[in-house]
Amino acid sequence: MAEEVKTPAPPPPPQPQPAKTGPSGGPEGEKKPTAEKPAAAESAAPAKPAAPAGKSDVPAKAAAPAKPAVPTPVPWTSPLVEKYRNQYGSALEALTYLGQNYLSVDRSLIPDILRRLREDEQFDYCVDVTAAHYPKREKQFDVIWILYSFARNERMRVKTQIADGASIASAVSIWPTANWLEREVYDMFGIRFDGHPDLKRILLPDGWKGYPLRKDYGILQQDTEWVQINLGIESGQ
Amino acid sequence: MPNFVMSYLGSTVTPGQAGNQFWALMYVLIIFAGVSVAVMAMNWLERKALAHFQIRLGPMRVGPHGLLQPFADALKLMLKEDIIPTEADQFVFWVAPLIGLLASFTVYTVIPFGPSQAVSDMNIGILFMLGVSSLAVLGIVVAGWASNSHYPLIGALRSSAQMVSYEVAMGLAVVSAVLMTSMNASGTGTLSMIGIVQAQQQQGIWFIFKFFPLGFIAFAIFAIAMVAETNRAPFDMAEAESELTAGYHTEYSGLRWSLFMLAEYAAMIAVSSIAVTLWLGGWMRPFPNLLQAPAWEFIFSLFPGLTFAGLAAIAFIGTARMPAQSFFRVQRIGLAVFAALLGFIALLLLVIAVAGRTADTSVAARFREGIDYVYWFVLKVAVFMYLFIWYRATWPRYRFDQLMRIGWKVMLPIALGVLMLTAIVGVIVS
Amino acid sequence: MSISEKGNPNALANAVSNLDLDTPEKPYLDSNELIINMGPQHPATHGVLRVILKLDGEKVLGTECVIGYLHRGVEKIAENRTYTMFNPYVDRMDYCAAVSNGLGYCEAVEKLMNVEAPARAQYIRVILTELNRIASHQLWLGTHALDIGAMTPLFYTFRDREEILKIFERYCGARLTTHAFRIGGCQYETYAGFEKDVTNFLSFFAPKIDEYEALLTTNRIWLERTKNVGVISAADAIALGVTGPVLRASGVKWDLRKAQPYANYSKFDFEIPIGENGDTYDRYLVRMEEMRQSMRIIEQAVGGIPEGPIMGKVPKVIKPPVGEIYHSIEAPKGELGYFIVSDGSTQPYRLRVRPPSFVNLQALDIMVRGLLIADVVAVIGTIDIVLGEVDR
Amino acid sequence: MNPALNSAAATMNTGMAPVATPWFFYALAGAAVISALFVITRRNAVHSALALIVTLLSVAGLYLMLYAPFVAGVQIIVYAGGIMVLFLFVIMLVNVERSSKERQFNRIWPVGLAAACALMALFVSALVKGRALFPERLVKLSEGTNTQDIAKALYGDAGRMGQYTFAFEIASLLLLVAILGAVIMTKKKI
Repeated sequence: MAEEVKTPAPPPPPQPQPAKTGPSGGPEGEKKPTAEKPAAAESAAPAKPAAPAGKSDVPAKAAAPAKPAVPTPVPWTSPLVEKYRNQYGSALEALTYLGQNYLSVDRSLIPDILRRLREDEQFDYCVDVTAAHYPKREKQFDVIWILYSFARNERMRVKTQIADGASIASAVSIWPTANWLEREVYDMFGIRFDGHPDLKRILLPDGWKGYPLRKDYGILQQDTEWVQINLGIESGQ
Repeated sequence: MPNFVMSYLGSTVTPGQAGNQFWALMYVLIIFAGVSVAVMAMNWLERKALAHFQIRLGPMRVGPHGLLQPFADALKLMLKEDIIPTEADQFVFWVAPLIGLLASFTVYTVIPFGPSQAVSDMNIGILFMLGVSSLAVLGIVVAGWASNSHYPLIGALRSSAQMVSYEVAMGLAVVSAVLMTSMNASGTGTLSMIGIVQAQQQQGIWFIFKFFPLGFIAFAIFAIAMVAETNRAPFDMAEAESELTAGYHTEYSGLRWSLFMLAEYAAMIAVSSIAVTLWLGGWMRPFPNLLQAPAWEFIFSLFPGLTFAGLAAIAFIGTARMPAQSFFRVQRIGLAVFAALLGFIALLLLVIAVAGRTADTSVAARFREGIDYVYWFVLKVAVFMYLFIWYRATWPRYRFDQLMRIGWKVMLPIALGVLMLTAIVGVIVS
Repeated sequence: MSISEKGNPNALANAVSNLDLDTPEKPYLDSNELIINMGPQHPATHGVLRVILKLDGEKVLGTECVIGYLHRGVEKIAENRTYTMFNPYVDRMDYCAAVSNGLGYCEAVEKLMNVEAPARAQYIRVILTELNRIASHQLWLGTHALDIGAMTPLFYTFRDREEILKIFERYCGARLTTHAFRIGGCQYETYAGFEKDVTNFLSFFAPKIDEYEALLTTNRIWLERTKNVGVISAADAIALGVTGPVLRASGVKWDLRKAQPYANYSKFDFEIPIGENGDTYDRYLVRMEEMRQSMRIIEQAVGGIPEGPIMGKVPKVIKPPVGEIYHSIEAPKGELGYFIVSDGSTQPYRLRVRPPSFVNLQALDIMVRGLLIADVVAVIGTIDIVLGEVDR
Repeated sequence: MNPALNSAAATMNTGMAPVATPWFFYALAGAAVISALFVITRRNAVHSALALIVTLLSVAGLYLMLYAPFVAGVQIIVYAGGIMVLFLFVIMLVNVERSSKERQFNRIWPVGLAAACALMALFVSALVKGRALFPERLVKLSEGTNTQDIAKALYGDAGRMGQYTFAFEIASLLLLVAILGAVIMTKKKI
C-alpha cells in the first residue's frame, strides 16, 4: 500500500483578494468566514481564526492534499471549479477519476466549502460521510463527503486530510443527515467532529476501546475487557 | 339420587328461584366445566379458522387436525414455571388474574340457556351482568399496575379508559333493548334476562328487528362495543402485541397467563350471550310464533342431532382423506373414534328428539326441550364467536385516540339517539 | 450517562440520553413523562433495533435509536478479503434484498476495473434484481401490515414471495443470500425454463397485488392508521438524506434507475411512482406501485434476453488499479452505495457501504414526534429497515 | 306448547327462597368490616383500593340479602365497576413511592375514632330498640318487583308523579352542573 505518493505540493500562489472574495462569496450569512479563510490559507499563517482545533503545526505543505496516485486522474474543469479555484487557490484541487469528480480541499476550508456547495451550488443531498485511514501518512485520515445535487443530477466528493487526534468541523448544521454518518466515522476511526450535537459511538458500545476501521486494529482484535465486564464472558471472546 | 334429578326436571323455573340448592350447585359446576371446555374449543377453532383465513393449516400435530392441541397447551401452561418479577407487587400480581376470571365466570349465573336452564333468574339480571362484567377491567388494571413495568402499565391504562368509555355506549344500547320489553299491554318492562327473552317471545319479534332499524342500530352498537369491551381485534389496544409486546399481561407466564386467556374468552362468550339474549331471541328457535305446528316443532327439534351428524360426517371424511402412511395410523384411529363419538351423540339426540316429540311433561319431552333451548342459544353465540375470529383475521388495529373518538363522538351520540327514538316510537305505537 | 452502553443491564435500566432525561430524581411513575425502551427485543422493531421513547402519556415527545446490536464489521471484513471473497458478504447486509446488494457491489468493482458485464448478464441481473425488489416489498408489506395489526396480509405476501424465492433457488441454489452475481457478469447460465418461470410468476402475481390492495387500500382502519401519520416533507427528506420509496412518497421524483441509470435500466420503460403528502399511506401506495413497475421491467427484460456470454473479460485475480470509486444503485430501500478505495492489491484498501436503511432510520425521530406509540410502530414499519443493513 | 309463557307468570310469584341466610350474612358482614379495616391501614394505595372494592362488593351482597337487588346492582356498577376503576386509574398515575412514605394517620385520628364509636352506638341502639322504633319492621318484601317499585317511586305510575320525582330531577341537575364544572376546570381550552 505504497500508493500514497504525495503529489508535490504546488506552491501556494498568493491570491489575496479579500475585498473581491468578500462580496462575491455567497450569501450574507457567511461573509465573515469566506473573507477570513482564504486569507488564512494564502498566508499559511499559524493562526487560523476559524479552525477550532487550532493545530498550528501545518506548514505550507498542508495546502497540498495527497491523493492516491491513480493512472488517470485528470483535472476536473467546470464553472463551479473555476469559481472556487479562484477563491481558494491551491487549497483546493479538483480532479476527475473514472468520470467521478472530487475536490481535495484543505482541512481549514471544510465547514465553509461544504456550506457553499450546499447553498450556492445546490448540492442539497449529502449521500455519505466516511473516512479512510493511511497510517503511513503524516495526516493519517482522509475524510470524504459524497454529495449529490438533485437540480444538477450530479455527484461529487469532497476530500480532506486530517491528522490523528485532530478534529474537523461537523456538517450537521449543513445537512442534518450527517449526524449519524459522522457518528459512525467517529465510532470507526476516532475522528472528532466539532459542533456535532451528540458525538458518541453509534454501532459499537459506548465503553468500547479502539477504533476498528483503523488499519492498526486487527480483524480478530476486540475489547476483551469490555466483553468480560459487560457480557460476563470469561474468555473475553 | 333420582329424586334429586327429578326434583328439577318437573320445574319450569330456574333452580335458583325454586330454591333447589342441589341443582343450583350442579348448574354452577356444569357451567364452569362447560365454559372451560367452550374456551378450549374456541381456542382450537380460533387457531384453525384463523389459519385457514391465512392460507395455513394451523395445529396439525397434536391429535388429528390438532384436536388435542388445547389440552397440550393447557398442560404445558400448567407445568410452566410461574414467574413473579421481583419488583412486582407480589400479592396484587398474584390476585389480579383471579379477579378477571371470577368476574367473567360470575356473569354466567344469570345467563339463560333456556327458560329454566340458568342458575338463577335475577330480577336485575342484565344490570347484574353489566356490573359484574365491568369488574373484569379491575383485573386488567391491577395486573398492569402490579407488574411494575411500563408496557403493562400502558396496556392497563389503555384498557381501563377503553372499557369505561365503551361501557357507556354499551349501556345505552342495552337500555334501548330493555325499553322494548315494556312495549306490552301492562307497560312494564323487565331487567331479567329470562324476562327479556320472554318479552321477545310475547311480542313475536326479535328485538333486532323491532322498530327497524332502531333495534338493529342498537344491536350494532352493542356488537361493536362488546368487541372493545373484551379487548379483541380490532380494538385490542390493551394487548396490542406489535406496540406493547403483550400489554397488561407482558410479565405473566404459565398458569397465571392462561387464567387471563381463560377470562378473556369467557368474557367473549358472556358478552355474546348478552347480545343473543337481548336482540336475537335468546334460546328461541327460529320462527317460534309463525311455525307453531307440532310438525315444525319436531323438524326443528331434529336440528341438534343433525348438526352433530354433520360434524360426525366431516370427521369421517377427514379420516378418509388422511394419508395412508403408517405414520398417520394413530391419528386416523383417533379421528375415527372422535367421529364415532360425534355420531353416537347425534344418534342420542335424534332418539331424544323422536321420543320427546309429544309436548307433554314426560321426562323425554323435558329433555328434548332443554336440548333445543341450549342448542339454539349456543348456536347463536357460536356465530358471534366466529365473528370475533373473522374480525381478527380481517382488520388492522385501531389507534387508541381513534378508538376513543369513535366511542365518545360516534357511538355514544348514536346510542343516545336510538334510545330516545325507541322511547318516542314506543309511546306512539302503544 | 449515556444510553448506548449496549448489553449493560444497568445502562439499560436507567436509560437516559440526549433527549434531556434525568432519571435519579424522577419519580418512578410520573404522570408527565415516561421513558420506554422499545426493543431490542420487541415484536415490531424488525430485528434488534432499540428505540428509546420519551412519552407524555401515549404521546411521543422524542426518540432515540440505539443501533449496533447486529454489527458484524462488514467494512473491516472487506479490507481483509479479496474482492471475490467479499462478494457473498454483501448479501448478509440487507438480507431481504441480497440480489440488489450483490448488483451494487459487482457494478462498483467493475466500474473500478473499467470493465462491463456482457449484455446477457445485464438482462439476467435486471430480472433478478427486480424480482428481489418485489420480494423485498412483499416482506415489507407483510410486516408493516402486521405492525398495524392486520395479520392476514403477512401470510399472503409470504405465500407469493415464495414463488420468487423458488426462482432464485433454481437459478443459483440459494433462496435468501443468493450470491447471484460475480464481478464481471454472472456465474450461472439461466436454467432451462427460467424465462417461463419468470413469465408464469408475472401472470401469477399480477392479481395478487390487487388482492393485497383489496385487503388494505380502502380499508377504513388502514386509512385512519396510515393517513397523515409519519409525515415528512420533501425538504426534510432531502436534508435528512432519505432515499428510496420514502423520498418518493414525499413527492420527489428521484430514482437512480432513471436519474443515473446503471446496469441497462435505460433500455426499459417504466414509471417512477411518487406520493404527495409524504405520509405512511403514500409510502404504502408508492411501494405497491413500484411492485407493478418492477413487473413491467421484468416483462420487458425477460422478453429481450440476448444470446451471448454471461461473463465479461475479467482476470481470474481481480486487481483493480489504484483509485477510488463511488457507485450506487437503487436498492428496494433507497440508495445503496459502495465507496471503494483500491491500492492496486487484491483486497479493497477501504470499502464503505452507504446503507439506505441506516440513513433513512435517522428520519424516524422527526417523523414520530407528537404522534402516539402505535404510530411509532407504523412508522418504523413504513421506513422499511433491515437491521442487518443498519448495523452491518 | 310454550312452557316459557307459563314460567313468566311463575317468575313473578316465586320469591327467592332464602338459603343458609345467617351464614351468608356473617360472611359478608365480616368481609366488609375486615376489608374496611384494610382500607385504612394499608400503606399502599392500590391495596387500599382493592380492599375497598371487597367492602363495596360485600355490602352489595348484603343489599341482595335485604331483597334490594336493584340497589345491589347499582352498587356494583357505579361503585365497584365505575368509581373504583377511576380510583385505580388515578392511583396508578400518582407517585406511589412517595405517598407510601408519608404519615398514614394525622393528629385528629382520635376524633375520627370517637365519631366511629358514636356511629356504632347509634347502630347498636337502633338494633336494641328497633322493634319499638320501627313497629312495621316486617314489611312485605317484594323481591320479584323490586326494580319496578323503585321505578314507580322515582318516576311515578300511570300518569301520577312519583314520590321522589322532583328530588330525582334536582339530583340529576346537580350532577349535570358538577359534570360541566369538572369539564371547565380541567379543560384549558374549550
